[in-house]
Amino acid sequence: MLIYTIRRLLISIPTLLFIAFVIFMLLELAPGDPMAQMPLTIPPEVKEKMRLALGLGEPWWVRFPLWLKQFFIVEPQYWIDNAFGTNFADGAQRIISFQSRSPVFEIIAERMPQTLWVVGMSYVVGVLIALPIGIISAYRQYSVFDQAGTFVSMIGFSVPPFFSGVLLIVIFSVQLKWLPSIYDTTHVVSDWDSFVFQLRQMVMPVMVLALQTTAQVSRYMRASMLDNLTQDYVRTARAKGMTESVVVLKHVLRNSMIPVVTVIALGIPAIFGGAIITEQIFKVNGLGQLLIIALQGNDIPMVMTITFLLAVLIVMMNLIADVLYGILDPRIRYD
Amino acid sequence: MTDATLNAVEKPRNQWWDVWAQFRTHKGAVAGLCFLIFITLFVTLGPVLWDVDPGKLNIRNKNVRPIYMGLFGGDAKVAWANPMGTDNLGRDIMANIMAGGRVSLAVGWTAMILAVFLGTLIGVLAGYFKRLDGLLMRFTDLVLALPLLPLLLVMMLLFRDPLRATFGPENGIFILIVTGIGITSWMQTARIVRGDVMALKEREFVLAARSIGTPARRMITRHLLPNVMSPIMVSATLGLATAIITESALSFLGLGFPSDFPTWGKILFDSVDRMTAFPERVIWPGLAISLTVLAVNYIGDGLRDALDPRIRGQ
Amino acid sequence: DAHEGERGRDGQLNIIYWQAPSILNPYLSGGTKDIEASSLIIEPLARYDQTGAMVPYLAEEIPTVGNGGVSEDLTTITWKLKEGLLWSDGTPVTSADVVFTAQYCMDPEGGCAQLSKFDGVETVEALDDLTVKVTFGAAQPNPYQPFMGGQSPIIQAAQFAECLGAKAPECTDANFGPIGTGPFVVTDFRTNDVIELVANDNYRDPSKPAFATVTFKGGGDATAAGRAVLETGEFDYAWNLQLAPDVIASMAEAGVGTPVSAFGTLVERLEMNMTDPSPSLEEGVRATAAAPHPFLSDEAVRRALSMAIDRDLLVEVGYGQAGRPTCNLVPGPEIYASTENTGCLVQDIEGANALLDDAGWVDSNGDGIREKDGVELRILYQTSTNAVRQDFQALIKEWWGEIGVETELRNIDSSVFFGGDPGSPDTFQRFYADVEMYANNFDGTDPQAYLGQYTCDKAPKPESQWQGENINRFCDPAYDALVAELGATADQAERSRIAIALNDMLTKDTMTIVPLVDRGRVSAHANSLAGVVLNTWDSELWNAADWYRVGDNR
Amino acid sequence: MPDGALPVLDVRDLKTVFKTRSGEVHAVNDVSFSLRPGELLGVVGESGSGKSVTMMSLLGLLPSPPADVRNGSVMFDDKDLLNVDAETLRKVRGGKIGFVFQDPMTSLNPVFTVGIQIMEPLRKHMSMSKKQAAVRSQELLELVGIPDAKRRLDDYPHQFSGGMRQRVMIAIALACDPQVLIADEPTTALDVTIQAQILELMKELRTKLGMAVIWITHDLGVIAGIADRVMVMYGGQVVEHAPVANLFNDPQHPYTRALLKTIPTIHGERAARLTVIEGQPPIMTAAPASCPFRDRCDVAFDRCENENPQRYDLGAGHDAACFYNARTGAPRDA
Amino acid sequence: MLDTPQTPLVSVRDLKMHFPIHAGLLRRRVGEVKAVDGVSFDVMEGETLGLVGESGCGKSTCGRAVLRLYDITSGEITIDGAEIGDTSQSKLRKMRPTMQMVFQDPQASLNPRMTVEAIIKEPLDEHTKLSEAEKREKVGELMDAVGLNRQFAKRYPQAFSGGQRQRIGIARALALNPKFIVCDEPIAALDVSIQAQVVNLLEDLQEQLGLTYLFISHDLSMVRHIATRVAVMYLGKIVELAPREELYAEPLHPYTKALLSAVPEPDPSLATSNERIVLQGDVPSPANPPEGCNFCTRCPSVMDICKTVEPEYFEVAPGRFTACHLYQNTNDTAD
Ligand SMILES: Nc1ncnc2c1ncn2[C@@H]1O[C@H](COP(=O)(O)OP(=O)(O)OP(=O)(O)O)[C@@H](O)[C@H]1O
Ligand SMILES: Nc1ncnc2c1ncn2[C@@H]1O[C@H](COP(=O)(O)OP(=O)(O)OP(=O)(O)O)[C@@H](O)[C@H]1O
Ligand SMILES: [Mg+2]
Ligand SMILES: [Mg+2]
Ligand code: NI
Repeated sequence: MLIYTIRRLLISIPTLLFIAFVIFMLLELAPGDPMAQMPLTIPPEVKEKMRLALGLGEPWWVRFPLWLKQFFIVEPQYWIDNAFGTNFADGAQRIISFQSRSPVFEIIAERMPQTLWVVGMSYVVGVLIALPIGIISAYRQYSVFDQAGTFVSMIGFSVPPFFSGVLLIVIFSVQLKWLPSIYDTTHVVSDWDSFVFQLRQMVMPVMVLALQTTAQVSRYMRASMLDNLTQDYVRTARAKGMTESVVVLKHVLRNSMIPVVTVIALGIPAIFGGAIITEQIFKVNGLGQLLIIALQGNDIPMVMTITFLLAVLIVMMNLIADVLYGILDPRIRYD
Repeated sequence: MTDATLNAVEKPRNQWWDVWAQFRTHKGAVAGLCFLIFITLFVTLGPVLWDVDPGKLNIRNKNVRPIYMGLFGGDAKVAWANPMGTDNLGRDIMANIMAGGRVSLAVGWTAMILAVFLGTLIGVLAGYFKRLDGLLMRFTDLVLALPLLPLLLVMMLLFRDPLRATFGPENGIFILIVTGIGITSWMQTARIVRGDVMALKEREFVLAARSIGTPARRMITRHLLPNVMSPIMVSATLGLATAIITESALSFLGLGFPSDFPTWGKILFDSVDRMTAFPERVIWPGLAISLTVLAVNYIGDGLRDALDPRIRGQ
Repeated sequence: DAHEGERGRDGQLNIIYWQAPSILNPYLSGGTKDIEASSLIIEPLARYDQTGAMVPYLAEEIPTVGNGGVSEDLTTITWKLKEGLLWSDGTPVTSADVVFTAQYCMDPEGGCAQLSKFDGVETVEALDDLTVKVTFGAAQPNPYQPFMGGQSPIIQAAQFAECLGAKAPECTDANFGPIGTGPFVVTDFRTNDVIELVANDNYRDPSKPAFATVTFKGGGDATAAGRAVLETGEFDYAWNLQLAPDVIASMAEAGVGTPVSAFGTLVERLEMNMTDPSPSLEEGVRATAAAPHPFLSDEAVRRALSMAIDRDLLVEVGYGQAGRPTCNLVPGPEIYASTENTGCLVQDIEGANALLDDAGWVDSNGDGIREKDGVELRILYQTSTNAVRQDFQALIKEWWGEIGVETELRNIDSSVFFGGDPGSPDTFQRFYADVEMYANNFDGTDPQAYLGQYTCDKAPKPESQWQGENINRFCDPAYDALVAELGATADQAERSRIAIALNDMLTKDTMTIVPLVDRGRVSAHANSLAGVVLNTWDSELWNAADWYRVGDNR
Repeated sequence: MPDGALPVLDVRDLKTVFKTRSGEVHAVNDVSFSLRPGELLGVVGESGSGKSVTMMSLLGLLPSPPADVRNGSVMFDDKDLLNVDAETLRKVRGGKIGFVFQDPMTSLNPVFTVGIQIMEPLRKHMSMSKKQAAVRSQELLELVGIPDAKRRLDDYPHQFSGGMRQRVMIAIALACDPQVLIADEPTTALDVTIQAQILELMKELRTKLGMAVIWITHDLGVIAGIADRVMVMYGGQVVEHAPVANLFNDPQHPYTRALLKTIPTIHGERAARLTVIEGQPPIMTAAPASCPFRDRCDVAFDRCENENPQRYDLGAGHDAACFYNARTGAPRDA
Repeated sequence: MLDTPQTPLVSVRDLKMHFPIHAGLLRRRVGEVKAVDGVSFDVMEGETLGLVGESGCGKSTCGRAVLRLYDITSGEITIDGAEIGDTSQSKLRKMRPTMQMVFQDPQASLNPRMTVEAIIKEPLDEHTKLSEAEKREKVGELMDAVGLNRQFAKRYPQAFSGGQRQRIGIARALALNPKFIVCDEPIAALDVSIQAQVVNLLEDLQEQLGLTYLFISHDLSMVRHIATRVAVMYLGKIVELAPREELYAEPLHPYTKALLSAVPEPDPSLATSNERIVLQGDVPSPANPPEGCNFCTRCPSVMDICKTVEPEYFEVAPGRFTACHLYQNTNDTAD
């Protein structure tokens, strides 16, 4: 298993480098210019100067290796320096955002808390809701619960978040005034009240995002449970005199979770990148919003870094999903 | 065995007929199919009966409410000429929903067909030819990791003018969006098909075909493809739904069709601002999207059951 | 006034900008959001007020020829700082800081976004601790460019000393938290997200600001920002609500906040392409002066297109109280506005049809489209992606249809459209379309540079990497001569006359530029927030120090 | 085996129907039999004859829907298992009646170790502590002849070969010292050599533990070696039932006779040509109103078309459901 | 029939089929499953050679390798005078008509999406230039030959019973008038009462068409019925090959003896009297076969030499081959 993991990691290095290259070339070919946000009143000569100041004068075969070096060497050095007070980096140039002129990684680090709170929590909540729905739907296949669950999860899947989000805001913020419509990213949870506030501001974005997760994961869970409920070992468990709860929640569930866990792992990158619209609507200003603003502003280093990190996440989650499969399913042994 | 007429070959028991028989027993799927047919007729034949130009402005007749708001003694501004009302520039909403639906459904279908085609092709090749497997699967990983937005921007830049020149402005952008959605959503299908093909390859009937001397091409078309139909069908229905939703998300991000080219997603998006004052404007497109997706998913469910010989056999 | 009292008495102020500031150093970013956010912290020597008049901030008074601050030959301007000014870190503000500011922006490697403010500046020198003299290379009829207005505030020499030239972008701490003289001090800056500020202890007026803390939130869209101020009351001030008037009106019905509007120089206009953008032409000729436009070069066509437009309706649909129909490129300040130019305000479809008929553009083949010598009136009409602009496109397409002109619409993502990427065919400068629509304005109150954009040499062309502000490639030697004359004239009345003449040459005389709407700015503030004076000539937050809380909604 | 001993298990008129979309499938029709303490009852019949369904109906192991146990009684321990509450039934399953299924590859849960799966019924039915259960499961594994039992408790099913998995299944079934063991084709999926191992093991265990066993198979050879009595099923019914020697030496039902003839042997005369039973087994879409074997029967006559024969007692614990009396060579009286 | 001098139709010499096992960081080939490891035999024209052995001993692999459905590791295969051991797959395609196969699982070996007619017609499509009508006629004849009702030509395989399905498979194999058919456990998945039908059919066809069979089975009693000679395989090797009567009457190799004694006897009197040889343990893994004689781990009469030296496969008596040290010695001394 360890060797398998290492091998996969080794293979993923060229894959990731290639992905980095493709992303870079995509951004290179894409129209747009970091100066786009500048007012029209700034004369072209000045814009040209600013462009040069951003390093855009260099050709791509200089900038791409530079980015690679900054990403893989300089940034870790800074990280080590920060942690241990060493000085490996020695003032080397970090990856700097065109828009804010600050190190991309610091901005990303700044965005992590709200991303994790909202996006991460929504995933957890979504999965936690989805699992029981999936289990019950499968166990009582074609029951009213199953039908209703299917219906609701499909509606959840099909309503675009730019609509459901605004709908929630209109109902809960504008009409009822229960919940804030704008997420406060600076809020610090220090006591019960601030925790309650955090919960209140999280409810709506988490719900909008969780709806999508729930819809998909519960479908998978249901299908997987249905597959396993008809297996022979279920009959064996019953013949051993196990109670229904043991049969379903121990024997069947454990087997059904194997594919679902990997589906859940594979869904994580998608939710990080896919929360853009929801973040925008609730002003959560997490990674998704960072990416879209960077895209709109043609902030190439930022877009490059975030998309590459997402790619790393995707590749890693693929690997984790496979390894998890191996761990959960004793029949599978990678060597 | 009755041997009444020995030489008359029995009428073929078409398996699609079996599939249909099984499909019919799934109530949700039948309802879904009915709705899908209805909505397709609505958007295709509808404009023939309701020949109002969706782009026709009538600014003096703006913000007409749907007809039902006037029926029950309300004093809302209604007009029989605009049964679903008009928007803030006086365009007829019903005509727009029809026109938008045509685009949305067309985008959904074509993007889905493209994605399913690509996914099947790559999945079958990767699953059947061991040599191509590693390469194609890495390629799939790569595309999975690509960000959709910059990709679409690049495509817009590189291909918009040539496409516009060849196909006209609307078809050009249609092709672009459909291709964009299509080439970024085939990966799941490819993986499933690959897995299934690899499993099928081990099945004895494939070996049997090999012992007969069937070449690879016919092996794929005759033996493998028909047997991966059911996962393909299921990803197709999911793909149709996702494509419709993706198109609406693209509208949100400003990457969609030109402004005078309505789609359900765009109508919905444009109306969100006036949601409280004119709820009908979000309800119509929202309902159209949701019900279509729902219908398609139910059809997918039904098809999955119907195409599964284990279930169908009973 | 009931709002006197000690500093910080009114607690918390919440401001929302739907574009999030990414940096607080206006010299490194020209973005309005960044400039306005930084105006809470750093200040220029003087600002424009809501009428466009200059008011001293850090300066003792506005230097003029009259008070001797500006030399007779218009080559120097001498500023005097107020006495006893302190930076928020407690150190005194001196003329050295002003000199440093100039040095910082004028460094050739720094990529300063406000470099044009220092155009023609020869030297900036400190005469004493509080006096700064700016010397220009040539007579400068408008010497109030450097250190004036939100784009050109004074930064602290001590803080930015290490950040000159190429190092400028790397000084993240300074760029994210400049030390300033303004009413507030940054405590936490999150790029593209939120800024937390507290009142500046060293602010020059001990009773200001009234608010102890400020949260400046960015991001989202105009609807959400409007909703947060006008409907839910979560925020006190929302910037630039680019929304349809009926949407704003329905939000305002909630009674929590009030929309406010004011007019500046921003004009939504149609630019007529004087060159041929046809893709059939080879690159290098396409959309350059070498290929005149097949039909837009005919003045009658341009005029007819303008006549067909109902500007009142455009305003009603798109801007409501925040817009007014205009035929002028320079709608203000008053002294520069061409009051005679009102001919376009009334829609005249028949007149337009007649004009085209007379000019020989007739629909001879019965397809509904006019043509002449085989050239059909088919227009590709592009603009950036934006709901109101798309409504405009739809309306105008309709009207042009009525005069036998067929229109194809195209909208382009604004980051691309305004992106200036020489490689992109979609920029407004490349102008690979027949007509395009956008809005532009000028900084401050003087239109000289703005009108100077339409000289022949400023046309974007391949040789100049498609850079240049003369978007529609208008070229008239008489115009160029008049622009030169304006540059050499100091007398206000004479300047006004010339500017109006230039404006008319571009608009009513040639219809090269077809102005549509003089766009005001709509912002909104909570009913409990008082002291807001909407200013379109400078940062909207120019007088945030004077804002205070009324009513019980604290 | 004393004939008069009270049966441990007594099944009367069991009838099980599956409701499918294309109508009802009458899988088990009025099956009656009893099992005496310590005896081994063999059940044979071709695929689809209702062997498994009968046994699973006893313990309510069929998924319902589609299965529906229509009527009959299953007396065990003075209780009718068809009419007891879920809790009692649960205690009987695994506790007093053990079950071994046909396919050892799929009948064990792949994600739990063998130890956990053996310990489960011990802890449930015998309320053992973890430790006791572990000790007992080790004993059980040793009992069924798995070497190195202690270590193998922590192995997963896939780490065992097919034969060993079947031993594990047997160990699980034996865990709580059941009075009855039902083995549903426990060796069909195995090789002959492994089958021989399991059969040896079974004989040994039976002498050691003295429980009653129902052994389902379609291999007459297996039955011949181990059974005391044999029940032949066809079309969801018991067609013949006899002590093992009687059945092989004096088969009464035409189906049994045909079955015995079709099987080639490795000893004795090699037949030039195999005897076949022409035709197909019946599809039981309705309760049988005629003899299910009539279409394939070589002695069928009119009555077989119109009436379903009851089980005629032929003495010495032998009965057969046929209107044709093989001993006399003539039809029975109506 | 046995007395007439016979020519081998199929001759296999030292056939090896090793499946590679890949492992390690770089997926190096670390070993092989020696599924078939040096097998030699002849199949005479018109005879049926039975191939028996336990599950996993390489019977199917052997059968498939002989028809070159696998790319074999080494060895020579001559069928009807043509050496096909190293012929390319594309050339082999032309030779396929002489050699055909009937598969174990009649359900799995028929494509569920093709009609019976299409299935039987497929070889005709691939190898003949007949017109549609001729092909249909030929399909009809084949269906008659295997006892299927022509009426059912347009049905799908699911609509048939197991025995009928196996007939379809046989009809497909017969379509191109082959000389040699490998029957890979054609009756294993069938009910006892149906098995006899299929075996009788195979025998009839052999008589009518002069076919040659390699009949793979683990049912020793059925092999006794159908085969003229029998080969016993254990762990990739043939341990004994002998004419049917001799083998069953007097097995030589200890494995053959054990195998025969394990066959249950459907006669209670014999069943109880017969002393069984019960082999202990399981078949070792073909990836890691024991040193010396493959059978030494389970052999009741194992000797020291068995654990080190691999016994040679040789002719003990005319027509009787075995690979066992027990006979090697006697043979050596007798020499
Ligand atoms: N879930 C089910 N739904 C419908 N019919 C069923 C179901 N399970 C079994 N049957 C039917 O019940 C009948 C008896 O099946 P059963 O499994 O008892 O046969 P068996 O004698 O055990 O055969 P085998 O030797 O193949 O195990 C068959 O005709 C089968 O088709
Ligand atoms: N494609 C393959 N790759 C790797 N190993 C294989 C492959 N095919 C077969 N084997 C291995 O080769 C050995 C022999 O397999 P084979 O299928 O020939 O056995 P068999 O005698 O036909 O068994 P059965 O009676 O179960 O059909 C087995 O250990 C099997 O695991
Ligand atoms: Mg069974
Ligand atoms: Mg095999
Ligand atoms: Ni999916």
